[in-house]
Amino acid sequence: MAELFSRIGAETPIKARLKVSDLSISRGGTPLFAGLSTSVSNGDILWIQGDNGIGKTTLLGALAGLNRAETGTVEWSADNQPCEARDICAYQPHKSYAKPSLTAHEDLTFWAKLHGTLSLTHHALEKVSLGPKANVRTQHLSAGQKRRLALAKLIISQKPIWIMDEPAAALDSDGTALIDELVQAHIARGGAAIIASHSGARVLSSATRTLTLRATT
Amino acid sequence: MAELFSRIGAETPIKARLKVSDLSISRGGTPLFAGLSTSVSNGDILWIQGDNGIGKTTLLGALAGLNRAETGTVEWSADNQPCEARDICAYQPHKSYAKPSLTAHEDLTFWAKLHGTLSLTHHALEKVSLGPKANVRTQHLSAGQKRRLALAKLIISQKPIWIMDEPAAALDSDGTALIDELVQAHIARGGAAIIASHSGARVLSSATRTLTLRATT
Amino acid sequence: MINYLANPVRFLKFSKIATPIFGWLSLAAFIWGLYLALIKSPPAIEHGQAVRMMYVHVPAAWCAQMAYTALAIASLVSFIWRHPLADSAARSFALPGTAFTFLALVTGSLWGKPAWGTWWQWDGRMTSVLILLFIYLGYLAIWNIIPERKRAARLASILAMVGFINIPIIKFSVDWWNTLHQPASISSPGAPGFPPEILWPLAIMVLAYTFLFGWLSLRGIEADVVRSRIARANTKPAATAIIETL
Amino acid sequence: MMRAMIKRDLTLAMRSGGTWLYGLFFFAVFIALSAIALGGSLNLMRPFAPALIWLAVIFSAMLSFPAIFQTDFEDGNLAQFKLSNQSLLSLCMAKAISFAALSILPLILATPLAALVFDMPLQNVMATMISLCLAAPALAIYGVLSSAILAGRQGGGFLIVLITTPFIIPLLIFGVEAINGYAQSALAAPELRVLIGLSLISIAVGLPAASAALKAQLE
Amino acid sequence: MMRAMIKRDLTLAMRSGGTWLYGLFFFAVFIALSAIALGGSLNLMRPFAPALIWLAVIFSAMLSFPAIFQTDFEDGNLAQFKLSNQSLLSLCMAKAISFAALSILPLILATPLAALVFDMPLQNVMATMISLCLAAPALAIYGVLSSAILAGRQGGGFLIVLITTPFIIPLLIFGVEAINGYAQSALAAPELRVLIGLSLISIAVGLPAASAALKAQLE
Ligand code: HEM
Ligand SMILES: Nc1ncnc2c1ncn2[C@@H]1O[C@H](COP(=O)(O)OP(=O)(O)OP(=O)(O)O)[C@@H](O)[C@H]1O
Ligand SMILES: Nc1ncnc2c1ncn2[C@@H]1O[C@H](COP(=O)(O)OP(=O)(O)OP(=O)(O)O)[C@@H](O)[C@H]1O
Ligand SMILES: [Mg+2]
Ligand SMILES: [Mg+2]
Repeated sequence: MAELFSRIGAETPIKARLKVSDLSISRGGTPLFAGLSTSVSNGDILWIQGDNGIGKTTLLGALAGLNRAETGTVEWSADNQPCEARDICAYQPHKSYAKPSLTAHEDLTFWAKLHGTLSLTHHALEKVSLGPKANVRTQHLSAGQKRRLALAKLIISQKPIWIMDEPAAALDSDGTALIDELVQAHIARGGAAIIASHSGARVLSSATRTLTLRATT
Repeated sequence: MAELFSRIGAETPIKARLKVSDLSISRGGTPLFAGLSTSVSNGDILWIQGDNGIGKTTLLGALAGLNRAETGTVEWSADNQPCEARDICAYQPHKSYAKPSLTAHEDLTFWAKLHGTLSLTHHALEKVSLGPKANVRTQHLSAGQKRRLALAKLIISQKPIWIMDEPAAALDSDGTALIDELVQAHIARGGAAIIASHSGARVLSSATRTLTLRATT
Repeated sequence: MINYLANPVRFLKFSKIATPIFGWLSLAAFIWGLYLALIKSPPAIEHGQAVRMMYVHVPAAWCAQMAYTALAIASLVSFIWRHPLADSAARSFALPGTAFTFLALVTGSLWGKPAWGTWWQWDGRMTSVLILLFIYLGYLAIWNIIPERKRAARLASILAMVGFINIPIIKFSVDWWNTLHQPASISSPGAPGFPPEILWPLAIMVLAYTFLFGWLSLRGIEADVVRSRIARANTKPAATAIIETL
Repeated sequence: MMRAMIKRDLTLAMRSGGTWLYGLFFFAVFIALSAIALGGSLNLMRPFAPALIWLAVIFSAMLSFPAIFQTDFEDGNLAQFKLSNQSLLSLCMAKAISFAALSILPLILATPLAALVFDMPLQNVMATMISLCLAAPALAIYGVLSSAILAGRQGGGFLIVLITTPFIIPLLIFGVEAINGYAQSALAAPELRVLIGLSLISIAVGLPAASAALKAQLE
Repeated sequence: MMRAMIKRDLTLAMRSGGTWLYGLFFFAVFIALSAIALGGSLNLMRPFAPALIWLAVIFSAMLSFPAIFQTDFEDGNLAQFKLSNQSLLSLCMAKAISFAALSILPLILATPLAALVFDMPLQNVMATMISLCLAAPALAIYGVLSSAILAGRQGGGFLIVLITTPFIIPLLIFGVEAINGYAQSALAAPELRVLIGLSLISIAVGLPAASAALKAQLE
């Protein structure tokens, strides 16, 4: 495990902080939520809970800088300097984003090149048990294998804040255990994680904060 | 609930039977499984278990008549007459198959028309708690809402054998309870279900049979 | 002035007064202009009665270009300052602009039949107006195809700005490529020009079109502002967030 | 249940923000670009006008071909269709009808406008429209067939152009010739009869072939 | 990291079972169909040959435009790209380069073959190829820009044709005129210089606009 996070581990970890103030986002004319404020920094695990369609995915998108806030702000900072989402956040969306005609290894390598972490690809692939499938095109991977590939991309991103949407969906019990392990190791090395999930995976019981979106009646 | 399954309930239930003999399917040159035989008929719940990538989805595809068997056969029969998969099977794939620019109601209505069960659409939509979202385009539905819409399509199909791939993924706890309820009611009315799932939903504990695919070592 | 109006509330106040003024001015100018054009002014020597088409055609062609310029400026403002009112303005300029372009094409070809014997010529000026119509249609199509308002505004404004750079290029290349159409006899200095009994009604018709453009755009902006108000009116959030620290 | 299918396709088209009209834009753009490329002289282009209009219709239609089954295949609707109790043949027929209504009919209606910019004589305009109408069923069915064969291949778009070309060449030849034929013998022109024949053949052969191709796609 | 992006796009193209070559097929089909529609007489068509070749290149390129960002947008790769530490400008540049290499270069190389079909004099073939080469950067960048604006819209394909047409018309006019210009003053022809100018403008304006459009898509 140690090698994987060596870059965060070896250097003094970046002091990453994500601060949400008074955030509201609406869809289809009605605000999904309003006046939401919270913050996440090194060592935090924020578990976002809530029923289907309550707005978890939308919120995660805003935290990752992919949706613009309607009112309120989302601010990112690294070592107390304001920065952009992409400097500190990695986002695992609900849908896997692998190129169908690339092999698992090629797809991962591409992202590793962009993140400058080429040396980690092999480890990451083994870590998520896709070693034997490295040369299979991602279009042929099973649902769970695709999710594992997305996990590997989280690893190679080497970003301090992981934003994960429903990471346990379609994974078997080994897979859920793997998420636990990865997140724990990430936190141990000074990372933080924001996880939207229905299933209370084990890692979530060690969440430092929960954010529950509950329908107003 | 009673209205929903009235057609199966009112008529004497079709004696549906799905028989698998000596089935093998391979992918990428290696057989996923070989010599598989089993059968499913009214009142059965078959729970298919197995690790990621072991071949559950592939097997379900074959049972629904969407993948051709390599060796061995899959036979479907209704009232002891051989028939085609489409006469007795409804298939809920892993990916939801809603048309992005139709509203939830329109999308469901289309399938109800094809199945001749137009009168059930409203009930089905309410049943899966999509009533308030009936006029939202399916592209704007959340991940869980899309899965619920797929469940509604299962209801309106009025087919005796339900084949479900990972139905609980992305659903909240209400959603999992809903699956339990729907499947139990379906069985009570003489239906059968084949479910591939990692999470042991409550309904699965009442499964009459489990089929576990385990990696050969 | 623009800064003052940038607030939607103040804008609505302003437009409540300004819109009817534009409307009535336009109507008055149309009545006067059409009277001069159709009844008072003499038929031209070469074109006969068909010259009366000019009073509808030339102002339409000018306003089409003016509307595009306004559209491009509003787009620039919207792109840089992300001001919602600028979005509304840009969007509201586009529809009348398209209509004027279309009108210029239709009146031009109605005039072409008596003047040149064909409805259409692949001549530089006419082709470039056709292309202007394509640009407008593309712009409107983007608004139409993208449901998220802010995104649509941004993407449309990019297209409008790049399209504006493109306009001199098109004009230059197409003018140079094939010329048949009347050279600019009013707009270019030192050109022979028209006699005053043609020039006057033309000028009034231009005014009428300009006021019409102002009226249509103001109404468009008003409707758009009100529409986005209604969209924001329902403010009770669907969910409340409960944050617990463990 | 063809009705339900056609209704759904029409609704989808209306919902798409006017996308179905863009075939018409392509038609206009094609005419404009070819006129510009050929130099813009009406006298030079007049003899080619019907040919250019035919080309514009054919390319515009061809480029809509891939869409016929592509999205239904990708989002899993086609698989569900196979599992419903409906015949694939009626699915293909429904698709051909909605394609003809949405993607060919507007082009035929726009022909007079196109004729205007080439200054075509009225008789030729009539002839062009009639020949296009008679060829429309064949065009739609070739589209359904090729889209069924290539559903789900990425980049199927260009390939579709390639595989439908041989079928479309006869339509094009007789369609363009029909304009001369019509000038001589009006509706009795033999070229028009050939077009009718081609459309009938395509119904008899093309539709069953398309439904067989779909079936093959799904197993 | 433009290298990685270009490499990935080239690999994807090679993996797609030759889809990238279909642009070439379309080019061939276009030439063939227009020759058939225009009646097939060489003497009649020879003066139009460069125009037809230009049209074939432009349509073939235009039809590949939507693909530039479409799949990357749909499968979420573009969002991930935004979250990587790479600039969207260099992404656009990489896309323009791989588009030029995969979708325009083969067409330019195929020009002599098309010229053969029309029995064009050698000098005109040279002139056509040179004018196409000079216009290629502009063509690629307009493609990137329009695809960035329309990424993720269904039916974007036809609409792209509409919104790029105004940009492409000057290229077409000067490109076709350049063939005469070249006959008179070879490489010194003013039309060729205009083409270079248009390409430079498109680099200066089109690329930043495309990256702004992508940014807008992702927020
Ligand atoms: C569809 C066809 C036509 C189009 C698109 C068209 C377009 C235009 C445009 C854009 C202008 C404004 C030029 C400027 O900026 O100064 C204009 C002006 C004018 N057009 Fe047309 N035109 C068409 C047909 C005709 C015809 C058939 C005639 C008569 C023979 C004509 C006569 C004029 C005149 C006299 C002017 C005023 C020129 C000046 O003083 O600037 N046009 N037209
Ligand atoms: N145009 C629209 N009109 C009405 N409702 C809309 C529109 N667009 C989005 N919505 C609603 O906004 C919500 C988006 O929720 P989001 O995807 O963030 O949910 P989620 O909490 O991630 O749910 P899940 O657990 O199912 O993934 C949904 O309820 C959806 O129906
Ligand atoms: N072309 C190929 N080459 C190698 N392996 C392949 C190929 N195509 C498919 N496979 C393998 O076949 C298996 C298909 O499994 P399937 O999708 O049925 O799994 P599953 O049991 O449904 O898994 P999950 O729980 O993840 O959904 C995967 O392991 C996949 O890697
Ligand atoms: Mg979600
Ligand atoms: Mg599976």
